Amino acid sequence: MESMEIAEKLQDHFSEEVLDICDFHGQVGVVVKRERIVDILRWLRDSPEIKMDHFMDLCGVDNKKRQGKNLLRLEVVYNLYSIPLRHSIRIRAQVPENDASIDTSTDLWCGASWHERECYDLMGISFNDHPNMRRVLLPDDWSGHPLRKEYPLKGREEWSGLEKLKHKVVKLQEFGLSDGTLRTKAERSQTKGNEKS
Amino acid sequence: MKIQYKPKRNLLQTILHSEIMQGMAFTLRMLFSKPITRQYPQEKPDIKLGFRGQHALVRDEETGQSKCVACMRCVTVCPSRCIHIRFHEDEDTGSRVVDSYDIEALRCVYCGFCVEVCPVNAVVLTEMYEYAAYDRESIFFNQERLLANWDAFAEMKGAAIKNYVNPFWRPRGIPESRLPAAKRLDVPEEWTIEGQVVGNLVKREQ
Amino acid sequence: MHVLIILIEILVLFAVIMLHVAYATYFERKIIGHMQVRMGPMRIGWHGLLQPIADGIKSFFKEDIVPEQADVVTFRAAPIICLTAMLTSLAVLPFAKGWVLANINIGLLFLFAMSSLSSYGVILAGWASNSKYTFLGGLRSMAQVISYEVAMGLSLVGVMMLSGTLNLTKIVEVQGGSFGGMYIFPQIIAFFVFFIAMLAETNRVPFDLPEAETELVSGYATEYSGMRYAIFFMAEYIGMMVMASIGTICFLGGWNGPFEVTIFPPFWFVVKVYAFMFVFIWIRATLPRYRYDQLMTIGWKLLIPLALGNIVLTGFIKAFTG
Amino acid sequence: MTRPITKTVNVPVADGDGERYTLKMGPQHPATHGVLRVDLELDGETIIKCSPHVGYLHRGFDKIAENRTYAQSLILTDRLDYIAAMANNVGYCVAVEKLLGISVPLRAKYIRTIVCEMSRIASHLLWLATHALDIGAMTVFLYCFREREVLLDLFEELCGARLTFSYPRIGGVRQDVTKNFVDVLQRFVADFPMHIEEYETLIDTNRIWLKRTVGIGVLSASEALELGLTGACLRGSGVDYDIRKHRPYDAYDLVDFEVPISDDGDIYARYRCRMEELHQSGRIIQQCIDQLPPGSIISEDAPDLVMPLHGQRKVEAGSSSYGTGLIRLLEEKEHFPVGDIYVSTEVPKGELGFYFISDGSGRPYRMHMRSPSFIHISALPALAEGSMIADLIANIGTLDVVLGECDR
Repeated sequence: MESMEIAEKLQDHFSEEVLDICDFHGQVGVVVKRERIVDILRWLRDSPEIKMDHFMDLCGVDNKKRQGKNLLRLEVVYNLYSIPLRHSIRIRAQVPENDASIDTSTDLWCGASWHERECYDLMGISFNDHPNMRRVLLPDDWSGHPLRKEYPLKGREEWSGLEKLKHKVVKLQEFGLSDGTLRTKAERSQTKGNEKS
Repeated sequence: MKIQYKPKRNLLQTILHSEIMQGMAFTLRMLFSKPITRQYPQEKPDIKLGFRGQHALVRDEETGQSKCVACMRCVTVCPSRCIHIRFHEDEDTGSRVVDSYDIEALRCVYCGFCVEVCPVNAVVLTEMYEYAAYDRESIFFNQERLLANWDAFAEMKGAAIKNYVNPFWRPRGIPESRLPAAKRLDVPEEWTIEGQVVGNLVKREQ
Repeated sequence: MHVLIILIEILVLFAVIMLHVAYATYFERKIIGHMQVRMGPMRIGWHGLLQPIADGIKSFFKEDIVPEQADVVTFRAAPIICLTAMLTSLAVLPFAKGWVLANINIGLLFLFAMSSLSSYGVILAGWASNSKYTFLGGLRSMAQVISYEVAMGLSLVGVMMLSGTLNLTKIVEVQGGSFGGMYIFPQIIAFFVFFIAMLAETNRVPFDLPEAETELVSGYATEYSGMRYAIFFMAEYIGMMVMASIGTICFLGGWNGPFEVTIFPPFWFVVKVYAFMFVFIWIRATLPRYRYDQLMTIGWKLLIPLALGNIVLTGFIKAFTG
Repeated sequence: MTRPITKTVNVPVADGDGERYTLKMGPQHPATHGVLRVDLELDGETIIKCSPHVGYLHRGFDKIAENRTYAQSLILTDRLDYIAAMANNVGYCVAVEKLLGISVPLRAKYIRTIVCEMSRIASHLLWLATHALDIGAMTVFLYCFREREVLLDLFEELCGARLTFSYPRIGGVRQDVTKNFVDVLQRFVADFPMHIEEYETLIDTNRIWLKRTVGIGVLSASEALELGLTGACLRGSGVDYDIRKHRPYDAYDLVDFEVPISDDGDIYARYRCRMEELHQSGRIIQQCIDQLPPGSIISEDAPDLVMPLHGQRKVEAGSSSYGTGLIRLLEEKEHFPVGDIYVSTEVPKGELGFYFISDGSGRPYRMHMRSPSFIHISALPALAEGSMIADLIANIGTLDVVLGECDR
C-alpha cells in the first residue's frame, strides 16, 4: 500500500489526533498529538492491511529553530515498516516543552526500550510507564540533554570528575609517572591565548 | 533461501571423532604452510600511492617555498578543524601572503579532504607513516616542519618525485574539465576516463 | 654421602625440568604459531630461541602485585603449593631403567595424590585473590579435578590389573613383554578415557575452563602478576609433562623402543613425552571450548561408565586367558 | 502477543536459597568486544539477571553532525562501525543523496556495491574470528585475519586508508577503481569459497562447536522482530528481511543474489546465515566486476566539499570564502530542499538507518542514526538470562555488536 493511503486511513481512523500529513521524496510523515500515540501505533501494527511489524527507529527532535504549523517544541518521530507488505510510514508525535513526556511504546515492541531511553537521555523527553527510564549513553549524573538546541556544542562546563582526576595526576607526579600537564579548559584557552584569534 | 545444514554424523563417525580428526588434519597441514607474518621493522609494508600518512607542504621547486595561496579552503573543509592559517594581504599586489600554516596532527583524522580541495596542490598527505613521538610538540606541524616533511618524503621517493601525482590531487576517473588548472596533471592512462576498467560483460557488448 | 648424591640428583633433575618447561612454552608458541600461519616468537635469538629465557627474566623482575583485599598469606602461598606438588611428583617418574629418584611401590598412587594436591593451589589462589573471576575459576577447577580424577584413576585400573603392580618401573618392565610392548593395544578404551581426563586435569583446551580467557579473563590467575604468575605457568607445564609421562609409562611402554639408544637411555621416553605434548598443543590449536556443565556431563556420564566397563572387560579377559 | 522486556527466568535453584551475587563483566573484558559492561546477577554460573550498560564510547555524533556540513559528517560514519566503515560511508551517502535529490552515476553505484560487499566480507570475517575465539577456537581467528588482510590492502589501494576510509562522496565515489584492484579482488573472490571451507572444516560440524551453539540463545521470529533485531540475527530467526532486497539501493537491484534464512533462531542458525552471506557477497562482487559499466564516478550536481551548494563543484583557485562569508552561506536556508527523510541500508551488522531533517541550510537540522548494535545489545538480556556465563559470551558474539556504532 502506498504510504499516502495509510496516512489517509490513519486520518479517517484518528481524525481527532492527526494534525497534518506531509510528503517528502515519497516518504510520508503524519504529525499527530501525543495523547493517543500508543493507540495509533497499536492500530498500525495490528490492522491486517497495514501490519507495521518492524519498529525501525524512534528519535526525538527539538523544533526550537524549525518553522512549521502544528509543531510544538519537541517531537518524537517513529519510523515503522511492514516486512510482509513492504510499506513504511513515519509518525511525528508533538510534545510540549513544559510537559515533555509521552506514553511508552515498549508494550508494543520491547525493542523500543533503548530507543526511548536514548531519546530521554539526549533530548529530555520522558516516556510514561517505561520500565527502566534511565540514561543510557551518558553517565547517570549528567545534567542537561545535549541534543536540545540550547545546549552548546562543547558542553556547558568541565566534567565534574576533573578535579578528582587532577588530584590523581598530582599524586602520580610524586612517583614520577606524569608530568602533570592535565589542564582545564579555561587554563588551556589561557595558554593558547592569541592562537585562537 | 533456506539454509542447508550438513547431515548429522552417524554412530561410527561419533566414535571415530571423524570431524575432529578432519580439523586436526587441517591444522597439521597448515603447520607446514608458509606463514603470512611480516616482520615489520625489517620488512616494510608496501605502501600504495595515495596513502594518507604524514602531512606535508609541497616545496615549490622554483621558489623553494610552499605553494599555498591562503585560499582557506582546507581550513574550511577540515572536519576536525586542525588546520590553522594566518595570512596578510600584500599591499602592492593584493595577493595573500601566508604568515603561518599549522596542522595539529593529533587532532587530524586523516580524511584527506584538505588535499582534495586544495586548488594548487600545496598540502599533501604523504606515504610516510612512522612519525610517532614522545611529546605533543613534535607532532604539531608548523610551516617549516611541513616543508621538511616534504623534503623527507622527496628523499624517500628519489627521482620519482618529479612526476609524483597523488590520487587526491588528480582523482582517478574524473574528467579534467572538472578540475582546477593546477590539478590537471599528467597521469597514467589508467586514471583517465578513457582508460578506466570496465566489466567483461560490458566489454563484450561494445 | 648418600644424601648428598640424592641432593645432587634432585638439583640436576630440577634444572633439566625447568629448562624443559621453558622450552615447552617455546615449543607450544612455535607450533601454534605455525599452525595459525604466523611465526611465533622471532625476535630474541635465532628464531626467538632465547625468548623463554627473556620471559623468565622479565617475569622475575616484574612487580609482584597483591590485591588490597586479598588474603595475603594464602595468596602468596598458592602458586608455591602448585609448583611444589608438581615438582614432587617428578620424583617417582622413571625416565629410563634405574633413572628414578624414588623407586617406591605405590608410584601411581603417589602421582595421583600429588596432582590432586596441586589443584589445592589453584583453588586457594581463586579464593585468596578476593576477586569474582578468580573465585569462579577456582570453583571450576575444583569441580573439574574432582570429577576427572575419578575417571582417570579408573582408567588406569586396567593397567594395574594387567601389570599387577603400582610401581612405575615395574609397569614399564612388565609392559615390555605384552603385545606390541605397549598397553595401548589391549587398553584402547582406557587410553581414550585417560587421554581426555588428562586434558581436563591439566586444564588444556577443550577443557581449559578454569582459565577460560574469554569468559573469566584468566580464571584463577587473574589477579597474579610477575613471578607468581610465572610459577602458575611453570606448574601447568610441569603438570603437562607429568601427565604425558604417566601416559607414556602406562600406555606407551615407557623407555622401551624399537631399538636401544645406549648413549642416552631415556631417548624413547623423551620422544614419547614430546609426542604427547605435541598432541596437547595440536588440540589446543584446533578445538573450541566446552561449557562447564557439558564438561561435567562428559566426565560423569561418559568417561566414568566407559572406564568402569573397561575394568570389567579387562577382568573377564584376564580371568579367561589367565 | 506482547511480552515483557525480559523473558521469564526459569533457573533451577537447587534448594531455593542459592546465594546470588553480582559480577560486573566489563568494560575491560576480553570477550565484550570493546567497552561493553554487563552487570550479571549470578547463582553459581547461571545468569539470573543481566543488564548491559553502554555509553563508554559516546562521542555525540548526532550533535556534532548538526554543526558540520553534510560532506564533513561523512568522516563520523567511519567511526561508527569501524569494522565495516565502508558500508557506513555508503549508507550515509545514500541517505544524503536521497535527501538532496541527487542521482548517482551507474558506475559509482556498482563501485559502491563492490566496496559494500567487501566490507561485509571483512566484517563477517572479523565476526567469525572473534566469535570462534570467544568459544575457544583460536585458530579460526588467525585464518580469518589472513583473508581480511587482503581486503584491507585493497581498500588501501583504493582510498589510501585501511580503517577509516571516507571513500564514497555525496553523489558518487572518490576514486575510480584500478586494474590491479579489480584483478586482485577477482582472484580473492575466486579463492574465497575455498577459504570458507577451511573455516568450516574447523568448526562447522565440530561436536564441541555444535554443543556450544545449537539450541543456545533461541529467538522465535516474533520475538526477534519485537526486539528490533535486524540483519543476520533476524534472518536467523526466519524473518525474510534484507534491505538490499526490500528497498534496493545502489546496484543491488541489478545483481542476482539470495538472502539466507533459517528457522531455528539459535546461535548456530545465525552462524550459518552469516557464512552463507559470505558466499553471496562473493557472488555479488563477481557480478559487479563483470557488469562494471564505463562512465563518470561522481554526479554532476554533487555538492562541493567546501561549499555544499548545488551544482558548484567547480573549483576556482584563490576564491576565498572563509570566515563569515561561508558561515552566512551555510546559515542561509535556500540551498537544499526542506523536509525529513529516513533511509536505511543493510550494513553487515543489520539495518543502519539515517534520519535527516533539513531546514534548507548547509547543515542538517537534525541527524539521527539508528545503529543496529545499539538495538542488538538491548536484546542481550532476552538471549542470555537463564543461561550460563559461557553462553553469555557466545550470545554477545552472535549478536555481532561493535561498540563504536552502539555508542555513537
